Amino acid sequence: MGMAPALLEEISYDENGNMHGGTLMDYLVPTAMETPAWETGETVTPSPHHPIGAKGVGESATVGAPPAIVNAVVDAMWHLGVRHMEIPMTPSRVWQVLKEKGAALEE
Amino acid sequence: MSTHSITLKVNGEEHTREVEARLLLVHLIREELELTGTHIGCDTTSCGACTILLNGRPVKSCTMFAVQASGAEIASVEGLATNGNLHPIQEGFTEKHGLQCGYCTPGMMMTTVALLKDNPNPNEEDIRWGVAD
Amino acid sequence: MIPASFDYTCPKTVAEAVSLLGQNPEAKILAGGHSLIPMMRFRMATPAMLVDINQLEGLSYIKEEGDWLEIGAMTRESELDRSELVRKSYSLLADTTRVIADPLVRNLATVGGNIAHADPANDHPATMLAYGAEVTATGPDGERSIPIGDFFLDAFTTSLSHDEILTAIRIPRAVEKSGGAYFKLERKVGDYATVAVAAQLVLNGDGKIASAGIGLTNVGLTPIKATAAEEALTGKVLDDASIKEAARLASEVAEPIEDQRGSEEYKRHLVRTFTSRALRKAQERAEGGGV
Amino acid sequence: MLYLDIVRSPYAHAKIKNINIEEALATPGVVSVVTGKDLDAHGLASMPTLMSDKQMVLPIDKVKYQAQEVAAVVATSRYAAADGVEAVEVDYEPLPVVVDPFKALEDGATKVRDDKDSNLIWHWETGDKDATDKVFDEADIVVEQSMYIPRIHVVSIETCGCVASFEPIEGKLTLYMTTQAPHAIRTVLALVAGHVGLSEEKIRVIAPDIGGGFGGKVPIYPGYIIAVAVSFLTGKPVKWIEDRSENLQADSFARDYHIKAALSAKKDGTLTAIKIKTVADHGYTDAAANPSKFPAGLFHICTGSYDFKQAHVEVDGVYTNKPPGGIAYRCSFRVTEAVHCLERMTDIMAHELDIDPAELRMKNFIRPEQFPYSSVLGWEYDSGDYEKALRKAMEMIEYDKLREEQKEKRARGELMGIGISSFTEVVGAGPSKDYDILGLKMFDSAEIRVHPTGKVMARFGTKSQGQGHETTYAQIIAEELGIPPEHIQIEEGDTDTAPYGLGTYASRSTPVAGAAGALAARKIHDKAKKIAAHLLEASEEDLEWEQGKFFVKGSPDRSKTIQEIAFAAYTNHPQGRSGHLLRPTQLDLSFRLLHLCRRHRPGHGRSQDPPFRRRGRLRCSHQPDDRRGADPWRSHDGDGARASRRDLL
Repeated sequence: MGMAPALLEEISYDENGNMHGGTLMDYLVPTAMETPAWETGETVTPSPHHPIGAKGVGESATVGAPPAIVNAVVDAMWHLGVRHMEIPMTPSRVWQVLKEKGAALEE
Repeated sequence: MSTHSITLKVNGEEHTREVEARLLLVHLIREELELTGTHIGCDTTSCGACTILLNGRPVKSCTMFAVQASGAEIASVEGLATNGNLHPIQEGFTEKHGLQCGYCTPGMMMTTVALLKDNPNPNEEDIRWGVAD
Repeated sequence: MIPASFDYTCPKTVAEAVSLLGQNPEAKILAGGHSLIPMMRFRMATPAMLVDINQLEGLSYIKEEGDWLEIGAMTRESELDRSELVRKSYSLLADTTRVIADPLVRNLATVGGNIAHADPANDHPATMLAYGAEVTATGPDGERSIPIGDFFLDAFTTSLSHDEILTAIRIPRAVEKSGGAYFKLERKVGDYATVAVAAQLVLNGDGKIASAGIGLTNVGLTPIKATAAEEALTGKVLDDASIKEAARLASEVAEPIEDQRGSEEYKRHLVRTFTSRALRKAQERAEGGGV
Repeated sequence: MLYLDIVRSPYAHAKIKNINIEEALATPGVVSVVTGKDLDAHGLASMPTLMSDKQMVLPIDKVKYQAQEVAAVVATSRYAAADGVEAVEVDYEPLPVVVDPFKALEDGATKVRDDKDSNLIWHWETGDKDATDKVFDEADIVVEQSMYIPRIHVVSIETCGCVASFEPIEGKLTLYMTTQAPHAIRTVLALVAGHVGLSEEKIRVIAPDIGGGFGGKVPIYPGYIIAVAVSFLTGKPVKWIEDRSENLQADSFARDYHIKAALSAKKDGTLTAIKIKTVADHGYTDAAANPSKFPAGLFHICTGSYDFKQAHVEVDGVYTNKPPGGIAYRCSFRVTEAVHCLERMTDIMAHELDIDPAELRMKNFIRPEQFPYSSVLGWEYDSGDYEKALRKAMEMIEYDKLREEQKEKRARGELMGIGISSFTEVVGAGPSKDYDILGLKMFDSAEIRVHPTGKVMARFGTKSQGQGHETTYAQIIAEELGIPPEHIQIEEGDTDTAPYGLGTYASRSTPVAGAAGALAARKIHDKAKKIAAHLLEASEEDLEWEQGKFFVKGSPDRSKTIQEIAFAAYTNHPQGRSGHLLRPTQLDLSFRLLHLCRRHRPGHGRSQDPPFRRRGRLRCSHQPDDRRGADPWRSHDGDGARASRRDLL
């Protein structure tokens, strides 16, 4: 539902063009454990150009979710001086940002 | 390279085959026994599309050699329905649209059958944990 | 992804298996297969022969005997996971088992395989280091016991000789006021640890630490025993200061490298964090709370 | 059956000095080893991409990315083919590698393509630059941000694969493959291999149930062409199924967009203009599945749901030593990239102005009364009520309470954030003026046959990958004809039986093929009315329709069910209409949409298609290709499809 590119998925290469993540052990597709529960709702505005008013909604979740998730993470840290986070926002990337802003906690 | 005569029971039916040691169980099931409901999704034991029940326990048939299954009882998705009646799990998946493209569904169903055998009243956490592969 | 050809043998006794290994220097042991078979499918491993030890009798058990909890090498992870004995008295082991790979893998993967494969990213090794376990190896001359601290020599390399089979693992029997915990960060279910920490504590009657065991997963070429941290805790009360010092020492002994899971600095931070959390949880359990 | 397995390059850029196949040929079970030179002899060493660029099927002298196909081994079993792959020895001379698209654009950079002047594939821009700059100059506030949207992979759970079966006596190729667009594949195959005798009427593509697509199963990959070539040359069926690792390492990828954006606004939060400069890394060939006229796809929907006065977008497509990138994945042709950029920028602006991000969006949404709305970058939006949708989402999550909770947590030093995004996506790829694949204008088709007993066979040019077309289409036809959905059989994916269509992606099936189904059903409905009038000895004007039957106004007892009418169509037709009425129950309608704009979706919920409206309440206001079929007594055989094929030739 769009959380995977926001939090997990990435294909990257080293300077020699060797790919990181060429198997499902490293290209991270979320399982039932990583996936949150969600609620859906809808409003209906039928298309006037269409015999049954249909519009495509196949990608509703996947298009909007990544920036929504980034916006949430940045919103949590805006007051620390964080303006933007690149995706996927892995735990290590989030920690790095917190560290730079002096907000990474030690237990 | 060695070949081996193996006998195993699949969905209650006994089969004997001469197989190369390296033949993966999933290939035996799909290509020798022509039970193509069991699918292959990855090479790394990550996805679970190939899940079957080996002596009642769900395992990934892509990470086991056919020769290891000699003498075992195997259940694949084809064995769920009985006398033309869908298994309750199959009915449940149908009713709740738990399919989408259906490719991993056989593995999901076999995992679910085993999960419910161990834990007939799972909560959401149990279910998520049980099918997370 | 098709493995290369090999000869397959399926001995019925340990002696037969040992003899097969002795006769075939290119043979490899097939236990649960969940590390070996994927490697063979990528042809990163091309053994000439597999000695399948799945049919060996008497290698699957979990029992308390004398001063030890003894686990047969072929005990499946899922059997450990379901064991009431393990859940009740060996919380560190129960924690660890629960986060190895995924539920289906655990149905075939074995405790012995997880240890003998000596992958620094595997979970049991650090736990066994924290427990101070012993490995039982069976070879042509019979059995010998190897302290776990002497077992892991390098990545994927152990002190087993080619014709020895890891047949059992022994963990010191649970005593009063002992407890442990395993904390692991994985990117998703089924992933290897970014970092994991195993901690086991035995407390004295006065609440001070009689002995501490700390093992680290996936922060070096082998699983790492954080000896300095363990020693620093011994005789102390577990408080913020002693925890902080132990976490610092554990993180110093770690040798992480930067990879897709994170930077070296991040991983050291995780070692500190998980050492603290694991010690707190271990203490709580040793005092009779929490599971 | 023969089996194919592929030797792949360990290098991202290297010269192939020699390929030694002797040991492979000596491997038990190996039948042959195919190299680029072998294919070149038949003019099959390269093929066009969906953007009319050139892609190697098998290279002749150089490899251009890691995991590229280098040679193919044909064997009597999958296992033997894998052994053969292991035995092929390739001697490479590594060459300098360029993976960073910015470095690729520098003077003196290693050239990825020998047949091109530079690594710049194209520069594309849209919008009025000067006017946009002027708005920026006058703005109260400007925010800027760079962002990178990394490469990702579709990773459909079933990998790609096919069985190519050439029958030498009939000269016919049957290709069973896991594709989202069987007809388009057939045409592309004919374009690639027509010169060796694979003419389009001799090609049958069958896409059975397929395990997910997500855009990755629209293109043709080298493995398909090799399988076809080997089957063509041997006259035997050839099976090629990718491994997961091959799929993840070599097939087309999505994203890899390096974006620099600037957003201007007034103090009160009114957004005024957006400027975007992007470097798009396409790997070694431009294989993007974009409409030909938009090299960066629909990236210029980047004004989204907001009423922008000006916008300017520039995109540079760049070659690098990576596998082909730029496919449309989980969105309609690069909309995801545009949305990501705009929604990040909007949020940054809201925070900079200290205006609640939801309020800032509300303030700038295109208002319901502005529809139909023309965006500054040339898109026409048909309908929507964005504010209502966002308000609903905010109520559902209890937005105000969450903001309160956030405030309390922040006071305690805990971090909590709330994220919103809204987007407008151009979907339903169908307006022929905007959309094509390789010149094939986009439309889709439905063919409905009503059998004598009132049961229905309906075939479509789309191809479900689990979207549930069987249910959706049956419901549409059921709604129109009053025939129960369980009596309606839906078929797709066989180019010998299904009408021509462009396949399933970009949320197009229900809007385009579903529309064709509704229109075809209405034609049958109109015919049924004529038969009912004949059977009831009444005039058509006196008949009324109630779900599933016609009855004479004022005499509900005098009625004929659709099933009775279907039977009569075969047995008891009006005088003078005989043959024509009997058989033209087959209708083939193409439907091209002029404009579709998706319902607005704030947040990240899922949604369902809008409920189907009964005809009569919602009329189709624009049916551009429906004119030819105006006479319901005439069979209609798919002019849209034919026209497109002509366009292609």
